[in-house]
Amino acid sequence: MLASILSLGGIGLFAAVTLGFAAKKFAVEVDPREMAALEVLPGANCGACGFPGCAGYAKALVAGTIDLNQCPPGGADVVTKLAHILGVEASATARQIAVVLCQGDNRKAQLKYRYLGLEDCTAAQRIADGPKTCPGGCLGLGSCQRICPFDAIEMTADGLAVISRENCTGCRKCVAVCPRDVIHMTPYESGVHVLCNSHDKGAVVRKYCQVGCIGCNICKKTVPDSYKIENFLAEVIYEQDTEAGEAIAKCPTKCIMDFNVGYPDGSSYLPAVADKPHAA
Amino acid sequence: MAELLLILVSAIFVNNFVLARFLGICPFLGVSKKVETALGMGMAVTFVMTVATVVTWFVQYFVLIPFGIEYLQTIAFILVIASLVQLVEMVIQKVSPVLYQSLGIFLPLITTNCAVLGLAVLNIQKDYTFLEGVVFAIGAALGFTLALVLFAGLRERLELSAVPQSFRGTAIALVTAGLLSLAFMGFAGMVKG
Amino acid sequence: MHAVFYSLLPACGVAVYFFGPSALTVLLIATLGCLATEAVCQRLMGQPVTIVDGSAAITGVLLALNLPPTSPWWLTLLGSVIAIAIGKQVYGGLGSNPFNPALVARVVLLISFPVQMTTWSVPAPLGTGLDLVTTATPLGEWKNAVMLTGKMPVDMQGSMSEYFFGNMAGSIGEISALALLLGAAYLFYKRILTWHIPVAFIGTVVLLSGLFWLVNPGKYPDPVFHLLTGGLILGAFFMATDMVTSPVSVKGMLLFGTGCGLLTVLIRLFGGYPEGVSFAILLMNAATPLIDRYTRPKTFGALSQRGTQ
Amino acid sequence: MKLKTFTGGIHPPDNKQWSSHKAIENCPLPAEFIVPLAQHIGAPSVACVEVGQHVAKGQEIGSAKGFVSVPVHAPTSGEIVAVESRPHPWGTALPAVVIKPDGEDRWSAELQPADPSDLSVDDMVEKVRQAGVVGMGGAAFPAHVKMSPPPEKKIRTLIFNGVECEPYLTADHRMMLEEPERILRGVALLQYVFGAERVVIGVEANKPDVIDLLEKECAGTPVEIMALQVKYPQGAEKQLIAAVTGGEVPSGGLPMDIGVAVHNVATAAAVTDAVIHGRPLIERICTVTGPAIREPKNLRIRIGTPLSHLVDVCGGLVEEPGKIILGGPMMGFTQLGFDVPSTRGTSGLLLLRSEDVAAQPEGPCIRCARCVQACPIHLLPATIAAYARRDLLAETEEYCAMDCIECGSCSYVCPAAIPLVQAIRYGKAAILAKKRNS
Repeated sequence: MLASILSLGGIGLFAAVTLGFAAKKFAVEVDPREMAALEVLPGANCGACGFPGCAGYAKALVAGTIDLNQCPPGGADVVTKLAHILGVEASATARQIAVVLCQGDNRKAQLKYRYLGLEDCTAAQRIADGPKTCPGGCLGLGSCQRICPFDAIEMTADGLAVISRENCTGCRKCVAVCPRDVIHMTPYESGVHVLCNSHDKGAVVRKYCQVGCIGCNICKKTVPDSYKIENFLAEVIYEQDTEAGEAIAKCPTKCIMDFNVGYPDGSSYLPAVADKPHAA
Repeated sequence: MAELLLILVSAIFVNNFVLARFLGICPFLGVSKKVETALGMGMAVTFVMTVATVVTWFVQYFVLIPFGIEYLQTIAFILVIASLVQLVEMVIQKVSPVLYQSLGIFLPLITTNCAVLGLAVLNIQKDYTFLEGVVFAIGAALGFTLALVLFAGLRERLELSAVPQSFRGTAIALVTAGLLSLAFMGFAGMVKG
Repeated sequence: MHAVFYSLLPACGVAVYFFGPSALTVLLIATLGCLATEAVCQRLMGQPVTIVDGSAAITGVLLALNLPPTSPWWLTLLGSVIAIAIGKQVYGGLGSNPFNPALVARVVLLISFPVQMTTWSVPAPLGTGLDLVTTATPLGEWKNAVMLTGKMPVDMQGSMSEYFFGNMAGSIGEISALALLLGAAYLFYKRILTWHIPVAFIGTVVLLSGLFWLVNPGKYPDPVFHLLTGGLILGAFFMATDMVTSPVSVKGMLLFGTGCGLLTVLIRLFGGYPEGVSFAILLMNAATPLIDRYTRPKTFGALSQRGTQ
Repeated sequence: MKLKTFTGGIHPPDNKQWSSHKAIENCPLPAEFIVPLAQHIGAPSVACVEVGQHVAKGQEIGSAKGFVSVPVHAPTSGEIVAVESRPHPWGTALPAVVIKPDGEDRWSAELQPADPSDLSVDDMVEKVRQAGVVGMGGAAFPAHVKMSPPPEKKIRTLIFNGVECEPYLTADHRMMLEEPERILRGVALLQYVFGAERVVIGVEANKPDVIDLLEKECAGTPVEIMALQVKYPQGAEKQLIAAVTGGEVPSGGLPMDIGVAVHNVATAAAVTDAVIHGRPLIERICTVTGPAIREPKNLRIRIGTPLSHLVDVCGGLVEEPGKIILGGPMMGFTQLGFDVPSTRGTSGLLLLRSEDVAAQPEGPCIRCARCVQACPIHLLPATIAAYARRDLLAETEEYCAMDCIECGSCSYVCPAAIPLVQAIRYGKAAILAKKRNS
């Protein structure tokens, strides 16, 4: 009995001594807070915070060179946890989600040429600015759908990208990959959007798209403080968009849509049943 | 000498630790995403196995048997292996942080890796002399590394194939591992294992 | 793809000639089984059904050529399901599978049903009305003799010429070297096959078995025996050269062939199974990704051989 | 006698029979010239004329910006109608100068010929730069930049590219046949500029008439005429150097790193006009060919002639073209329509019928390795394309995607019709973009 205790104790002691010595020799100091922060972060390594993955963001957080709300997928609860770990006061940010500002799928919008090649928007864009006549329209080749880490984007049968408001975490990867910058970040609460991204004059837009914004100002006249027109393209002012819905019926090309009522046709997403409260 | 060579070859091919004896499957599946990581893991396991065999052999024949406490074999072996893994972990973290990051949790997990403990126990059961034990350990480790690297090569190739959605990731890895061990069955019976 | 199909027909013809209707049934069940499985799998996965490209049919014929002539219908059917479902479709269809589907099925069947897979029969040419008598293949005979007596069997069954034309026991496709070579010549002519893999494969087998033969002629058979018996020619020209599962660069193909040859001889002479070709090719299929990685051709103007990082 | 060549490459049908026997014809002036300001590799030139201004033939209408840039000249005398963005062969609308010819076609007075013997090397390089001479093989790289290598990079071998390996095109072939002396004087001038010991003119063996003529013309001079095996892409710079000298341009390096310089034969002719006659580069030979054009021709066109005019000059269309290509079918630029002007790099206008471009649906890659054998740079096109399409940029670069010369051999031989070149180009662009951002 004594022999077993002594022998195991001896091996243990010997091991402890060598490890103690080795620990000093190979010491690499790692801030425990960095590990804790890394645990809390979603780990999607999406790069929305501007760092190559969550580890980079955790390191910067501990070094204090970046504030806490730079991780959109994490959302508010990650911010509060990080604040707790780092012992810093947290400023929560409003949730942002991505929206494809276009309805011009291959049936509604005109194609400049028959594109044969890679199923990829960036690749198609390199050939004479993409197969779609409209300079800002969604090419519908699915680059955003493939890159979305949260499976929040679908392609309709006629080649239009649609983003689900519920699944989108706002990590901005689709915004970065879209060669036509047709995906914009918008506040989660506002469901009404002008679905067009073309600054051409009305007459030109009518020629290549049935649902494009022709810059006719009717929406601005109907709800003056919810819309603004910048060289022939209407845009919702998201801070005061409570009555923006009134202009939907008046828009001659049915270009404005409320995502709380329905998604563009051909999409399989359904609007959330409960009506989301609008921003105060 | 021929005897040692036979042990080596049988440990690498015929009774491969992973593909024939099915020991050490969790790192086999966990660390085989990239060939570099697999090689790193292979080296780490080779070091731990070889040194562990040496130490456990001494512990068995100079501590456990003289004091008649063979029943403590498992605890003692685990203690030795654990401290060795701790040492390897420190060295790798210092020498190559990238490898340390990519191995992640699987580096400390070598402690509970059944291949390592299995090797130490098998050494004793087969009554190998000290030299045979070490050769067997090197063979086992090389066999483990061979299987791991082959499997990592296959999985890197699967990155490029159009694996259906429901099979992506571990599912296709398990199917491929099955077929790989099927291929290794060819070596069965080649040497009296 | 269709050219490969036609190049297999001579071998099938010889098989039906020697083994009669039972060989024909195995061929039909295997081919139709593979086509049906592929159609079902693709339909289930919602992909377009592409059995017209003939790749499943080729796998079916190759599988049949690997089976004994008297193999029961359920064994063949099971083999074709395994070949297509597990060997190919689970990886995503044509071009994605790392292992040769026909060989996967053969090895699975060999290990799961050793009895049915090793009941060979004496060839009974059509018209002689002999029913099929079970016997051992030349390789099997040699292995048993070595196991028992440690020496070559005294009365080896049949002479080299008979092996060449196909009058010997073996799986449907293995028996006639002539028919297989005819098919292979057609593929070389159509430039579908490159010589690298077959030459390296057969060359290594002949060299290595020749070495062993010189060292101990009493125990080890001569290289020509190795060449004509077992699945070497079928394996070297039709199985190992399956493009999807073999390396892309010339150096890679030569290494692949040599590896297959080495393993075939090792398994045949020292392994537990009499026939090593299937296992050798599967093992080299497993090594193909690594071979591809380390035998990249040197890039034009590259300073160092950047391929071997 | 086994002809020299490079490793890899493919043998597409050369389809030169449409126009190889047709003598060069001068193309009549179009109603309106559209001269793009961006016609070459390097910074585009800047317009130095206003609307309404009257210009003479050869007068500078766009001045160069920076060292790697060349001026643009008026193709004829006439009035500037507009300076605005117009459709451009590169696919997008780019700034261009629109000139309405006045029919006099009067040369500008300032241009004076010079005697090469009393010109220094630097004078010659400057005259070439002012004349706007660029590589006529299609790359359109400013010639004066190539003519002024850094002093430590001594050019020992000077190669002239008369290979014209691109199918359908016969512009260089006809020029070598009908105007050899213009080329050979350019060759002599360039040899003087580089001080090269060895001068070689490479011509593919499918132009025996040219080889005989040049051998007769160059008998007794140090110029070597080398017949090369007929193989695509023999005309690619690196491949031509490998075929002629056996040396390999280091990956990521330039021909001058191994003491070699390569110029197109048409560039040599343009150097003669610039140095001896003092005339800028305002015209070139262009092959209008293909099954969809009524009378294929080799035309001497003025830079800036709209394609619609070229089609009219060649008797119009047999049928609505399935594809309009500027250059050859392998490396040419597909165009959206005929309202696009020709530029200095336009070596041909190829009009294919719809059935010529029947698109085969893309099948899976079965690793048949035909693209590996075809690639002149010894890459693994299928592997690079597979990595590039999945945005695995580290591996794409590791497999040397940046060394790809985009010659199209792999896409041509791929039995599964996989757009390999487009995938690799996509990968290269993604790698460059990532480098720029980080």
